[in-house]
Amino acid sequence: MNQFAASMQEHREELVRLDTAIGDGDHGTNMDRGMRKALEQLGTQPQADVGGVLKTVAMALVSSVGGAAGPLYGTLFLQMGTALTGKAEVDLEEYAAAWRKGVQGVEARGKAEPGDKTMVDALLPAVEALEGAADLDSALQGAVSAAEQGMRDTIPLVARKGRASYLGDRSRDHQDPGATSSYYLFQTAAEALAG
Amino acid sequence: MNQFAASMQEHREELVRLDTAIGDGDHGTNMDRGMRKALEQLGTQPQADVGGVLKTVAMALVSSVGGAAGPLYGTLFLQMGTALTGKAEVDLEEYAAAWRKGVQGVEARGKAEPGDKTMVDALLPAVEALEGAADLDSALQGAVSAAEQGMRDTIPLVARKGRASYLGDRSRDHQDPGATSSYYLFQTAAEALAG
Amino acid sequence: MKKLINAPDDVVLDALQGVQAAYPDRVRVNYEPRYVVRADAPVSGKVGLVSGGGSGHEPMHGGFVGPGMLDAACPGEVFTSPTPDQMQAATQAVSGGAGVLHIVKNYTGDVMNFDMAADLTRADGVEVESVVTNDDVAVEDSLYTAGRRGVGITVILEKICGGAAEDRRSLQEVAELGRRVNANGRSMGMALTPCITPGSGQPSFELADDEVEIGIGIHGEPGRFREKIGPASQIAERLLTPIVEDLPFSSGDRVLAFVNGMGGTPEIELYVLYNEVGKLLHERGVQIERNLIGSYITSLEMQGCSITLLKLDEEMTRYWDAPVNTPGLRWGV
Amino acid sequence: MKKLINAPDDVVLDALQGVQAAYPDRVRVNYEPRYVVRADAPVSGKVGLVSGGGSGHEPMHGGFVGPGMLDAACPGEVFTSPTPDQMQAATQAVSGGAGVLHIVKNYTGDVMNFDMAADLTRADGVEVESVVTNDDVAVEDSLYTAGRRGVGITVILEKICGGAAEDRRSLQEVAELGRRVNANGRSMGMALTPCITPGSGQPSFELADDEVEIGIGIHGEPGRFREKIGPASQIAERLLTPIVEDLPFSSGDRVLAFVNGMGGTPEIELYVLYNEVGKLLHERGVQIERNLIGSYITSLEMQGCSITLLKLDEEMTRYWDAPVNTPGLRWGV
Ligand SMILES: Nc1ncnc2c1ncn2[C@@H]1O[C@H](COP(=O)(O)OP(=O)(O)O)[C@@H](O)[C@H]1O
Ligand SMILES: Nc1ncnc2c1ncn2[C@@H]1O[C@H](COP(=O)(O)OP(=O)(O)O)[C@@H](O)[C@H]1O
Ligand SMILES: [Mg+2]
Ligand SMILES: [Mg+2]
Ligand SMILES: [Mg+2]
Ligand SMILES: [Mg+2]
Repeated sequence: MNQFAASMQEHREELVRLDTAIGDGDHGTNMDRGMRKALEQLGTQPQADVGGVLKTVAMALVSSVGGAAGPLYGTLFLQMGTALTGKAEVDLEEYAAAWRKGVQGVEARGKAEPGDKTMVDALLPAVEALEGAADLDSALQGAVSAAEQGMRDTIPLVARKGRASYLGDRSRDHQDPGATSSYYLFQTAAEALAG
Repeated sequence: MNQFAASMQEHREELVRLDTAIGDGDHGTNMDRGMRKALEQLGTQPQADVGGVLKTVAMALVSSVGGAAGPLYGTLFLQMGTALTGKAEVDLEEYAAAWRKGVQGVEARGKAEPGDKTMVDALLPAVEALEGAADLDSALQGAVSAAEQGMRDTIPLVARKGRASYLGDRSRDHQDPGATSSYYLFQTAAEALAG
Repeated sequence: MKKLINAPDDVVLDALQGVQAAYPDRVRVNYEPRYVVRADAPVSGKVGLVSGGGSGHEPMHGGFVGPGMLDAACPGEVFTSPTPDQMQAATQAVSGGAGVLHIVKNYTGDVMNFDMAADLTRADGVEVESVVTNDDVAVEDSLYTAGRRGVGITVILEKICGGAAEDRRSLQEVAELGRRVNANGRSMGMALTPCITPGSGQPSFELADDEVEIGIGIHGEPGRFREKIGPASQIAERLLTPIVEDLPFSSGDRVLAFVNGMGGTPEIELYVLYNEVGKLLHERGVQIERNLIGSYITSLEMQGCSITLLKLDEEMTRYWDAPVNTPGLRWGV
Repeated sequence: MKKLINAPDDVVLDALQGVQAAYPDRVRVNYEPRYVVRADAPVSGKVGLVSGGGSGHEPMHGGFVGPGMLDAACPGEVFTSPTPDQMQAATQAVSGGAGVLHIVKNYTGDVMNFDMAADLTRADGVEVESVVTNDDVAVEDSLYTAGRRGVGITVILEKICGGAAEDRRSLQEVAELGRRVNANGRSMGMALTPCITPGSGQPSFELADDEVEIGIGIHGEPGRFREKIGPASQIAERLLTPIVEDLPFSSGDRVLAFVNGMGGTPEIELYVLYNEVGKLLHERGVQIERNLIGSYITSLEMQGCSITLLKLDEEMTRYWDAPVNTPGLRWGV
């Protein structure tokens, strides 16, 4: 979580720039504010329970990010946290299953389908990569690559969900900010968990 | 009058620029609008009576220029017109006396003294030149030169009357727009009356 | 970026403190979580009206809290939807036993956050209904997308539903009236200049010195197309034609015409535009029965305007005329 | 220059037509010469209130015509004083037998034109008094200059004198009250950006991206000095200190605090500023008894603000609170 927070701070301007092009320019600020709040909340809690940590992060995001990203990332972490309640250690299978739950939550909340030019376009392929992997290291690496590919694949798409959809055809040729923050999420997760 | 109107149209942008620097940027627009209105009014009237023409111009200016310049130029032409009522031809002495009346009207209306950085700084020296001249041609030329000098001499002054006075010291190093339009008035008068 | 602020992160809090300082006997500001509420809330037996959305659109929504309009407003960060905990707390603060109506503009974030709040509040035992506004004809209407944005009609709807709630109409009735207002309202906006959010410090889009952006949203979202600037008559036509044809508004209709400034637009220009709108509607036989002219749903310092038309019926007109006493709209009291 | 207008020369006329179209039962617009007048003028037995000035400051003055405030307003071209024939005609239109008060902002042009109008009107047998406002502390006060400009206090004065006139106070009393309001009011303004008049098409001054201009007038006149932009707290201090020290306002005084936007200022920034003003006055023991926050005396699309303080007495407060029903200010009715 520390790494993801640091990553959101580092990429704040980039996400703002992406969101300015096809949205309202707040995605970086929102995520940075939310992750700082999450760290604050975590600071005051014991961190033995992975599920508990994720749920704390979820609630912090829901109550501080706002916009579309708040409920979506909030749901992602909440569902993952529920799947991992009480666990101190997590194996690959549990890890992949938790991500699947989380992404299903995002899909249910936002009703976006693959190809709608949203964070789902980075999240889904990454989860599939986790599920298909043989060991943790290749899973983590595969997920990062898949998320990155999914993120890049949003560029030619015309948005059908979220604020970018108002632009119609003019949303083409821009990378989706939410897919980009999701890529950073997998990237930092891989760095944090890699042996 | 045709020439003065043409001159105001020609120098409209310049007067606007001068007024933007130390005022509110409307002097050129105001004078141009007023003189167009004056020509319109004159068009419908017989022009045998010099005084009548001047009074018509005065009323047109008063009711269409607004700002400081409207009442001031209105008063100038009204006083000159009153002095020349009924005249079809005007000799040098009458001409100079009419200008003196006109400028006295401006002084009474605006309470500006020489050196206050106003149109008075161009008008007064020009009237004095008219009064001191031996013949019409040298009078006209002398008045133009004196008005020009007076206009230039406003540059280093700190304004004490009109909108430029709000600037205090920052009004220094700018030429007064009203003195500039007064100079153009003498210039066109000289061109129109010169043998 | 030049703004009259202390720091980008403090804008919303500082402004809320200003609101509290300005109207201590009319509204109460709650800071944790953030909402602005009528000083006399909850009003017993009255349907509570709660709205909210990103900040930067003032006076909407905080400026519309008061008798005859909203009971509470939840301000998010600039251009960012507020969060469910704000809405939940505001809903509870205005719940006077007759249920609470959420007035939500159709943006993914706003809808999702209000949905979560409604779930939470229902779990607390408060009856909650939602009306979602989606009047922006600049956006294509489709089942497969996020649909149309909620813009100008939101202000009108808040006033009309506020009148109905004050008249002690039931939650179902107020919600239905709100849906009817939304269904009969259409809007479109344009910009002469972009705006700059304090958080990003960057213009929301770039426009040449002689270009305008047609079909913009209220969050600095770029529009549908841009073109060389024309006279006000042409701009009025660009916005009105899609509005009129979409509902459609037709000869004999009586409408409320709302000419709105985007925040940085001089009032004199709004009247120039209103004059053109009046001429165009007259040509079509549409009669302006009520009007609202001013900057009521804004995008920070953006220069530009939006036009909203609402096809009026007798009930809407009556509640539009009813007394309202808020910092942003005030009459009849 | 990008504006919602048809042509620079048509702005004022088009806007007046818009005003007439917007409020047909509240005001009447006379086009030759130009003035906006209460639909029910002249009100018999009431002192008539006439103001006027250049256009581009809306809602002042045309937006303040109505019961409880002005009887008529004379709009000049943008930033240019109107002409005596307008004022004379407006004065006659509102003359209800109790005399007419001219409310004049202290600019050479306005003063001279109103003087000429007063002479003409007196010759017609109507009793006329004038109040000249000069509340701008950014300008040095001196017998040898044009003196201080009239700015924000003009709005407050029009409201308070409007209340007194509605209360059938005599011409002398209303004029005296007006002079007392002016004598107890002080203002100062600043700009983040210049404005562009339609006629000139050029910015009124140039400012760097990080500079503000302190002490500006309402006609795009440059200010007294410029400096790097600071936080809102500093800007509030820059404007308030000269205001407070000039009257001076001192501990225990009760004031009306008016935070005004220059036309292009987002409302959220005005509340941030109001918050700072409140803190600074609190420190000095000055109590804000009434307030007005919004863009009421503007300079086209200029971004920036002005602050006006009025030391209140009981009579002023009473007439401030009295009902007013104009497009720009409305309460109590
Ligand atoms: N319906 C949705 N489902 C999934 N993701 C979405 C949806 N709508 C928007 N998003 C994601 O949210 C991102 C924008 O987040 P953010 O800028 O924080 O919110 P907002 O659009 O409210 O300003 C988009 O880039 C997109 O990836
Ligand atoms: N009191 C005064 N006496 C004489 N001339 C004056 C006075 N005040 C202003 N002026 C002249 O008027 C000019 C400005 O005219 P104009 O721009 O049309 O009016 P305004 O200042 O009302 O915008 C100044 O440049 C100055 O020469
Ligand atoms: Mg966004
Ligand atoms: Mg001028
Ligand atoms: Mg947002
Ligand atoms: Mg002027």
